[in-house]
Amino acid sequence: MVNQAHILQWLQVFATKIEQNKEYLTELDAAIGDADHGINMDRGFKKVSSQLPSFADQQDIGSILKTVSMTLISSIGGASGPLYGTWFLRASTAVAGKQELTQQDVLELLQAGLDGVLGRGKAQLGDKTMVDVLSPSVAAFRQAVGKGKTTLEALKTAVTAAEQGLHDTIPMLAKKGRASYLGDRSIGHQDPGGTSAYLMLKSFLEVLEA
Amino acid sequence: MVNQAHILQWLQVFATKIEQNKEYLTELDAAIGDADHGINMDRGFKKVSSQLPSFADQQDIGSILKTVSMTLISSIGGASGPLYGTWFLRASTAVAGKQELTQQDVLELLQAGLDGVLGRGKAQLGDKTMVDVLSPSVAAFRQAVGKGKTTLEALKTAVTAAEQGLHDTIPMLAKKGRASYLGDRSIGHQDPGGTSAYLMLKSFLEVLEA
Amino acid sequence: MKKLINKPENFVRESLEGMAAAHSDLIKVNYDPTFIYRATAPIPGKVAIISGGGSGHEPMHVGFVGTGMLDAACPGEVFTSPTPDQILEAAKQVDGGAGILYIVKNYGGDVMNFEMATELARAEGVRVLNILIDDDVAVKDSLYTQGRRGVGTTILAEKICGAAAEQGYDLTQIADLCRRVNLHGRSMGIALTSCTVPAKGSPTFELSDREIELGIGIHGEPGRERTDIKSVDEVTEILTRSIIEDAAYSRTLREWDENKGEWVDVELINPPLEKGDRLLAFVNSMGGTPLSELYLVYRKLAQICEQQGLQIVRNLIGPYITSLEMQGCSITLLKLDDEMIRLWDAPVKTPSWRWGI
Amino acid sequence: MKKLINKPENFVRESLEGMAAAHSDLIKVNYDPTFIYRATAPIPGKVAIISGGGSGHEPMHVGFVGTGMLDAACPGEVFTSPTPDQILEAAKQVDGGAGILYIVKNYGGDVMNFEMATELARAEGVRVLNILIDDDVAVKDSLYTQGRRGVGTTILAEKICGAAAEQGYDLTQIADLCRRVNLHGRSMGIALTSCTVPAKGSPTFELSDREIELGIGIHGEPGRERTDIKSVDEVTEILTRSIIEDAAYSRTLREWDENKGEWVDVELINPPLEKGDRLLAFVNSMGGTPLSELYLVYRKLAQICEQQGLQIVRNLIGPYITSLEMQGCSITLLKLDDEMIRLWDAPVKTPSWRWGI
Ligand SMILES: Nc1ncnc2c1ncn2[C@@H]1O[C@H](COP(=O)(O)OP(=O)(O)O)[C@@H](O)[C@H]1O
Ligand SMILES: Nc1ncnc2c1ncn2[C@@H]1O[C@H](COP(=O)(O)OP(=O)(O)O)[C@@H](O)[C@H]1O
Ligand SMILES: [Mg+2]
Ligand SMILES: [Mg+2]
Ligand SMILES: [Mg+2]
Ligand SMILES: [Mg+2]
Repeated sequence: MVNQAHILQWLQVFATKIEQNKEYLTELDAAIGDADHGINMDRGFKKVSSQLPSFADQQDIGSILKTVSMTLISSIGGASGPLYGTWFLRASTAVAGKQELTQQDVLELLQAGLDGVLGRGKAQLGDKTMVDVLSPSVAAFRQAVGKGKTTLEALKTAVTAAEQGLHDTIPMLAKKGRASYLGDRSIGHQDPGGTSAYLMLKSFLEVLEA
Repeated sequence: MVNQAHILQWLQVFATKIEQNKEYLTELDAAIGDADHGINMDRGFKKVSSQLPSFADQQDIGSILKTVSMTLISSIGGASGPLYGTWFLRASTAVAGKQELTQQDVLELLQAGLDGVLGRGKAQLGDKTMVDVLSPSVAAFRQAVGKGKTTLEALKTAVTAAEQGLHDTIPMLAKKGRASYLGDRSIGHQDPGGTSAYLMLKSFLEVLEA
Repeated sequence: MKKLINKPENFVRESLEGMAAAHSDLIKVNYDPTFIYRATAPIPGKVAIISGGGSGHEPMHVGFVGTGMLDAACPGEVFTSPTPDQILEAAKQVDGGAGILYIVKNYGGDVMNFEMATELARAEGVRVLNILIDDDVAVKDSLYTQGRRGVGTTILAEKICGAAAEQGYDLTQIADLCRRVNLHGRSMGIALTSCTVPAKGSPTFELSDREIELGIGIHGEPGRERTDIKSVDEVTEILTRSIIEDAAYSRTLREWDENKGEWVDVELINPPLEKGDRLLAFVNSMGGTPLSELYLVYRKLAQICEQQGLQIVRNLIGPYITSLEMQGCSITLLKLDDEMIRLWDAPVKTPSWRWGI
Repeated sequence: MKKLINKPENFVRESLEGMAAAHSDLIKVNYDPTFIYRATAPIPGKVAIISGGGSGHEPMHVGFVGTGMLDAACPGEVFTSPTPDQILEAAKQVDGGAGILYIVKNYGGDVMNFEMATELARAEGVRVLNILIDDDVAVKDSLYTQGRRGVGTTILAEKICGAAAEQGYDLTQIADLCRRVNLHGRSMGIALTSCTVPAKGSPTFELSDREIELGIGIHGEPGRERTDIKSVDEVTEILTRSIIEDAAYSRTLREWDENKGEWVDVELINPPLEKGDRLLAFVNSMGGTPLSELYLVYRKLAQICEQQGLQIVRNLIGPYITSLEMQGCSITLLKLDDEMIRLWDAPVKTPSWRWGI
């Protein structure tokens, strides 16, 4: 079972990874965007990180994720602000009121987050966005669950699928996001938002593995 | 005796030297000024050069120099435009109506030119300007004439004095012209306007030597 | 990185503090969340116009708040869209009861944040409409993609709609007018150099001394194509022809439908330019290009328009939509009608745009 | 060299052709010799104001020809003073019979060319006076040297004297006013980068990524001192303190004496700034510095002035006196009196400066 402590650790680990990869994410965005993705994400997750202590007494995971969502929406800006904000908002709704998450809850959380991003950003698979990371990972998680794997095992396959999905963004021609303005020149570069999405799932896995 | 042909050749040689040294003069001006002295002089003397054929029938050296003066005044601009313009204007007055110049005429021409520059620019010896080239050269010419030297010999000593004067501008702290705004930083650089003035005298010598 | 700044993270805020100090007669600045608004807002009965986007494009938008133009501007971090809560607070601050128009550049980030802000404002009972500007002809295909970016036409729409609001147009009329301006504006830009986002500290891209970027946006991002340096006449020819020869452009954009109470996809078509059209010609500096060079661009642009039978009846030349210190320029041609001309000529008084008063 | 130009030798001319195409309602351009003049000149009975200097400082001066400012501007080649014949022809073109004021920046080249132009005009019976602007406090000593350069105060004098001429002041009154503006204006500037003169094709000087030039002029020349890069607050502090703490400045300047009919040396003294003084604060971009950074400068400047008991009652912020694409800024503080404020606020309509009409 995933409990409140896991969630808080996950947010902390993700925030740390973003900080560590701030320049890397920004460089990826410089190549096919406007050189701010790492800066944007770091601004948002520094805020989240500073809020974590205030969640100590808050047992409702849904409420925690909802607060995180609001923080992200009001501090990241750009494309990733509404997208991550919506991911967390929809994820929070999926697990509203829960203090522990079953495997099924985690699946629903991931699916709801993805659906939120799809609804807000209207990107499709193959458009070279974070959807190309989020979407295959949810599918992998669902499949693993169907095969009777544990949550940890399912998350492992999800992260593997995310990594593959991220790698697959490299040869893609961007159709959404700033990279789309580059036309053919977007080919050959890894999507920055996909990279941060991969880090988000990877952080979750690391916490469950610990 | 210096005749009309000498004068036309001198103007042509000087114009050519300016063209060849355009970048050099501009680089000197970049160091302690605004990077245009070669460009300015070349603009003016290209015009003079193109006028030379029209002087073919004009025997009056004073008239030729006056036309050159007007051309320079209306095409060089900057500090060197009025200064060279005035040099030629006053030189032309000194030899007004003459078809040939005696040694004394040449002395008066050089002195009048210098006086014109002094009157227009108000620089003193040691201010790091063309005056530091023109002034010692006129003095040397006058001294040589006093010693009974030929015009060619006198001009040789004048050019040697000009070269020395030019060299002496290097350690000077500029007090006139743009270089003066640099304060101490003007020290250690050769004056661009002094350099073109040296080329002017050198051209005259080369023509008489030929 | 050499810039006239203190800490990069304070750049946007301190710049706004400077504006507040300089223009207290015209504007006020709110810091948390950040927005700039007219000193006299709200103006009862007047439609309010709000725009916003990343910072780094000054004077757009913050320099255009004042009489005859914007009621509020929401600056994000450098090249980063503002957030919905910023926009919502600005809307509440300037709402004079006649509704609010958001003028939004068609970038994913801006669109999503302003959509959320529209939903939030509507939920609080503030009547908001949302018009997108997408005028950048460098972006060719619109199907299945983000579509064209919003560039030069944005501030022309802000000026024209701002004047309309001042003259008492109602919200629907102004939204219609804004959409019409967008349908008749086309732009394209080039860069000679990149720019440096303060928080990043190094140039977004590197160009050699012989290269330029064609078809850039306004966020310091590289363009559609990298090519050899060309003369200003050649550059202007490329930009102008791309605009003039742009065919009818069709796409769907999302607008809020007040009757249905939801977002709807609206199909919109830019008609191509035609001989005899009256134009507003806007030559914009990306920030670091001298005014003298903009006039070289204008010179060639005017020649081409004349050859093509297009009549320039108004012009605007200068740094209005910049990408920090980037060198380069953009051209916008807007087909005018009598109403637009009248509104263009109307008085305006903002920190960075003033005439007539 | 990357610039939006054609052949370097055509740069100035083609830029003026662009201006002529863009602003035919306001100005006309004469090409040989080169000058720009008001479309409505000469205006009978009005004193005409003429300024000029090297090109590369746009919008100064060519962008300031029009109602309420200059009657003509004489642009030289890039960073090179115009020639006497240019100035003379401009004078004859705009002479409305009430005399002409030349506003001249105190550089050797400008001074000599305008002096010759004064002599020529007077010889042709045109009544001309000649006032020098020398406001650059970076130049310390005046004895036996060229003295201070004319920088930011120049365009403030052009605006104020232009308004006075419009309101019917006579030539002596305007010359006195111009001298008074000069005596109350002080400026200083810094550069982060050099600039490239088109005809030269490479930067005038090289600065490393950690260096700035303090106390520059406006011709792309290096400054008084090279120093490490500093924060904008530190830079602003240096510039502002140099201006505020500048003691009474005394020097002689040459003016034409109408009674004597010759040049005379006039001894002039700038009084130091005092607590309670009302100021016009002008933050100028050298061309390549973004507006957002100018507001950071203004922010700190306003703080220092407030601490010092100096009251900023008017301001001007933007690229007005540039050195091509140079990055950097200058600050000018002008002590105002009621008359200057009234004239400053008066309407102006030129290609690059417009308000009130
Ligand atoms: N419509 C969209 N749907 C899904 N993801 C998107 C969309 N648009 C952009 N993104 C993601 O956002 C990332 C860029 O985020 P960021 O750089 O922070 O914002 P911006 O593009 O506004 O500067 C892209 O790499 C991409 O993964
Ligand atoms: N007052 C002066 N008297 C004599 N020579 C001067 C004076 N001012 C400048 N010069 C000369 O002019 C030269 C610079 O000429 P140039 O670069 O063409 O003009 P500018 O300084 O206007 O750019 C200097 O190197 C100096 O020799
Ligand atoms: Mg980005
Ligand atoms: Mg020079
Ligand atoms: Mg961004
Ligand atoms: Mg010069």
